[in-house]
Amino acid sequence: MPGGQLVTSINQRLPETALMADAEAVWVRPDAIREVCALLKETQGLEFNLLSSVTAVDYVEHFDVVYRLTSIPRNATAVVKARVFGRERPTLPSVSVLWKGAELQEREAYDLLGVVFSGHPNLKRILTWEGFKGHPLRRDYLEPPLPYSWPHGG
Amino acid sequence: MTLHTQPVVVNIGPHHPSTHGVFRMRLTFDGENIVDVEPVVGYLHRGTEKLAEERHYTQVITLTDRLDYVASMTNNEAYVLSCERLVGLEAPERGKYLRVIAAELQRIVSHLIGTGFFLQDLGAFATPLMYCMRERERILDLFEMLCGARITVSYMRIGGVFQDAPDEFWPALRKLLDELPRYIDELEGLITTNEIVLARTKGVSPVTPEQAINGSWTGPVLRSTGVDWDLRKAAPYDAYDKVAFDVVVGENGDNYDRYLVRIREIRESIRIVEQCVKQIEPGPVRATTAMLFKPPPGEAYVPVEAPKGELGFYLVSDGSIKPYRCHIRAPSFINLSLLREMMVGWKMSDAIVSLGSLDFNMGEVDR
Amino acid sequence: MGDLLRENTLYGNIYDWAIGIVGEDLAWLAYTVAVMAIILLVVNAFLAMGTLYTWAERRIIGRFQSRVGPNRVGPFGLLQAIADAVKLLFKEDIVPRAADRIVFNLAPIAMLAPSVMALAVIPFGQTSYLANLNIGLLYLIATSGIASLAVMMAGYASSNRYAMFGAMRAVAMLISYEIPLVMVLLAVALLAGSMSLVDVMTSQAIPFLLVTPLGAIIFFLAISAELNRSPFDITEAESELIAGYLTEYSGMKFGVFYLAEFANVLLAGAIFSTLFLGGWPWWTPLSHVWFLVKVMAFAFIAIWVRSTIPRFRIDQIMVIAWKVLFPLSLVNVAAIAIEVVAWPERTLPQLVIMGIINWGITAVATVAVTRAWRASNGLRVSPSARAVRLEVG
Amino acid sequence: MYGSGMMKGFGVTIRNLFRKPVTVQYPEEKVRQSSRFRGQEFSWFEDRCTGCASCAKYCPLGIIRIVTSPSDRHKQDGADFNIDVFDIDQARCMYCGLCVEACPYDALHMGTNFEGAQLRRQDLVITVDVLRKRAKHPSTWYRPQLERQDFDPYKQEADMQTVAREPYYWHPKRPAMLPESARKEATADGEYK
Repeated sequence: MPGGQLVTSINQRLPETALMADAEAVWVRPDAIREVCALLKETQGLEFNLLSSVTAVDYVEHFDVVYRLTSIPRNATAVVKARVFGRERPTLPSVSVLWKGAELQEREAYDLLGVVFSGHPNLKRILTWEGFKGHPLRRDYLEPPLPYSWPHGG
Repeated sequence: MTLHTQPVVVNIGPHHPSTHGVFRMRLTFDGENIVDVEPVVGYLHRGTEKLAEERHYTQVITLTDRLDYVASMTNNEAYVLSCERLVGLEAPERGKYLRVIAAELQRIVSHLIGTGFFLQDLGAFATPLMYCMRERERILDLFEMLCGARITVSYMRIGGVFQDAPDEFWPALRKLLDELPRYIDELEGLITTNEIVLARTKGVSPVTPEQAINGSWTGPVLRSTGVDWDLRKAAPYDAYDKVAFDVVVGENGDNYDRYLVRIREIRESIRIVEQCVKQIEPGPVRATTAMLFKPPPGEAYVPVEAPKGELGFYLVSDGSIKPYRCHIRAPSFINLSLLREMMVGWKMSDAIVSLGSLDFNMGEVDR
Repeated sequence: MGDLLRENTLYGNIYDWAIGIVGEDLAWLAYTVAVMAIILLVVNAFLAMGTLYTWAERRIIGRFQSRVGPNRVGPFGLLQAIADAVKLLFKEDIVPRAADRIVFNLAPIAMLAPSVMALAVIPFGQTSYLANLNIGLLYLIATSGIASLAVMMAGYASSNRYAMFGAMRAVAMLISYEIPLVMVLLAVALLAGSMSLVDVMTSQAIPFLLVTPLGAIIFFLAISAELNRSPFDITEAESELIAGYLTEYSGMKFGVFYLAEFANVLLAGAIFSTLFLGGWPWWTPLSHVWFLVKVMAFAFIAIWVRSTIPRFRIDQIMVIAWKVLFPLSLVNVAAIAIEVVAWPERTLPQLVIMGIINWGITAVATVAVTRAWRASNGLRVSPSARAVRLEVG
Repeated sequence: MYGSGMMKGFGVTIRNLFRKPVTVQYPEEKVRQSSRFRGQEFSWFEDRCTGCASCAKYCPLGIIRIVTSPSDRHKQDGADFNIDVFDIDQARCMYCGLCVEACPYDALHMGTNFEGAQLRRQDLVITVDVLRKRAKHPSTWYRPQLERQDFDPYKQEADMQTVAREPYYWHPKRPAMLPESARKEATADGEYK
């Protein structure tokens, strides 16, 4: 579904939530992401009932959290993005109350990119181990040096 | 004296015969009944997404082989489709058909493995598994003819497939297509109407369509609940819009339906390959691209119907020769989100079987 | 004193040889030596058969699964079992720190002992038995009861949760299946008019398999459960409990468990052929071979079952024991009791009549109980995935 | 019902009991791979290699190490190098074949062998000497010209003239591999023949 169309349908019901759009995606206010998702999921005529994926992209000065929604009855997709700022604890609400499928993916985004999803029932590291320092998929992540040198032919 | 009972916590995994890799579940038992379940993953995390950021677009293809290592062809396909979308490139017709043939054969392989290990989890002493493996080997032989490798295929390239099929491929494929249905019949004779299989799987761990969609399930497990959703129909890619096939849909979403959907999908895949063999025409298999693929800034995501579900690579390009961000929407990983719904209240044996019926792959879960 | 031994030529020869060495005055010593030698012979022959059987099972299962099976050590891989034993002997003997050491070490012995003890009453061939015990069937039941204790010991002492799960399952299952098993033995004892296994065998004018098929089926299922064989192998279900009560065992202790399990299959085959297949009363010199053939047939069927069907769940196993096999065995006992009163001589024509009646009872009872069970379980068979045809775009 | 489904299963297994097993007893008998098989040992034709290191650049793992030095040969063309080091670290190689795909002069080919186990990891590094001495059984992977010739790597050895897309010409006008004397002559004349 084109971003412009999404902007109008979102702003109709939640004014001044959708900020901008391009051909595919719509950017919304991060603190309203749960309302937007609920709107897209439940409104007649939109019905984006399948949360295909949740992920985040690190653009150094901000993070784009990308929600990819699919409507099974209408066979349409929508891309909703939320731009969160800050390197310490970029926070936005979790959508795991709407979709159980978001739980693991939000944990993954938190683990690898350090985006905090407030309201998530069990937000802890998932792919890396407990006690891992840093978030490896951030652009400024530096791998700590190996305590040993990699052997030639090893 | 009073007797106290308390729930028992058992770690199934990370090294356990039926967790298909290094998957770990913390199961809380009340006797034999499951009270709580928590999946713990990450033991096979190799940082594929990070590695992809450090490699050329073409080099990432070799990484995708290692995600779902029983379905490398589909991984390749999903990745190159996203790359092609970045530049608006399209593969030539013959390349598209070869991709479909490879991907459907791969789907048969993956479903055979899934079925075999499902029965292994049920306690059949490796016999169905061995029969499945036997047929799988024949398909892997075909892959070896196509691309010189059996599992880590790296067959597809941005703009098509890397090379046309050799001459000996087509007779071998013909022979396989003639013989495979008979073997599938035999496998079904061993399993489908077996009373013990029915008693163990029918009505066990049912998932409703609403639950399945809410849990972001995709692929055969979603279809087994009765939702008619197949990306090959919904958003046709490659040559899927030119072949006729049925979307196999289950009814109850229980373990038995998940098995049955897979077996029926094998038959549909054979049908698709048959049609491709008929329709394919000589021609180029690969669009000319520069060896060093350099897309303009932008992003692309093309989901494909992998054997485990919707697989897609979300590629963000900044105009350089390496992807800026490569997120993998891994179906096996996301299909794990309903473990609690599937397992709580059932017995330990059922939990193992449900896990087998999900047919996940740790290479893809942990990436 | 040696008269009992002289019934069998081989045993008599051993006794005579012993007497020749120590003299008639020390006949008691000769008797002791001879009996020891005979026991040594029988037990070792039995365990050697057990090891050979592990090879046979692996080879045959391999062929069932369109593989080859072990064929590297020795001709056709025959020495594989020995190679395995040597490997197990050389392995480190690991005892978990939290384990109950004494019980942990006793469990393998308690597992192997009953199967060796049961050998005493099995008639392998004409006059080839160690003891013609007049309560042979009772003795069998008593010894087989020890095995479930051994499983519990192993599971408890390992202090491992998988092992404990396996042990609890095993105890529940073994005790449940003991009841139909004993019921069937009761029916057989009624039919033969004796509890001595030798008498049971000699009284089979036609094999009891044909006279009481229901009993044979129940016995086969129950003994499969007692043996932890598929489809009742929940005790050490390797896809669920890793190895059940065996999880913490390694080295030769594991080997003893393993050996006991496979030896038990042979023992079960021996009991089955004694009770139902008419044993040996054919041409006497070949009676041992004939007996062995029957045991092998039983073992082959056990292997076939193991390679074909998956296992039941614990509650289903309990349902089968209590709701299916138990009522069926009651029916069996009642029918045979009435028949024995009606035709007390048990001559060939009488046995034929009994057999005809029992076949009818078997068919009716099986259908009735299966139906009742299915109705109570809501188990319906209809492959339900449907194909939705969509138009081609 | 009443075990009929199970009976069907018993039928299936008993039928398989009398079938020939599919197992191939590996060390005694070997399955023949397809000629495209991406094998372990690499076939490398030194005379075709210019030392451009495209393969090293394309290796996703960076396990190819190439060191070159200017040579006296073909000075007029200005581009023939001695290959001093050509290390392929097989211990980390995943046989994806991208190096072969990248080679612009068809000098590097995948091999056909798969039995290269070594006791030490250091021994898994293929050095330039090993590459030089090895019998050349190149796989036809990404080499359609070999497939067109019906090249069977399990029976034949490849020579450097037929292995490539086009026969070896350093210069379009001049056939390669001139004998030493002829080469000198050619350089003296300043003209190629």
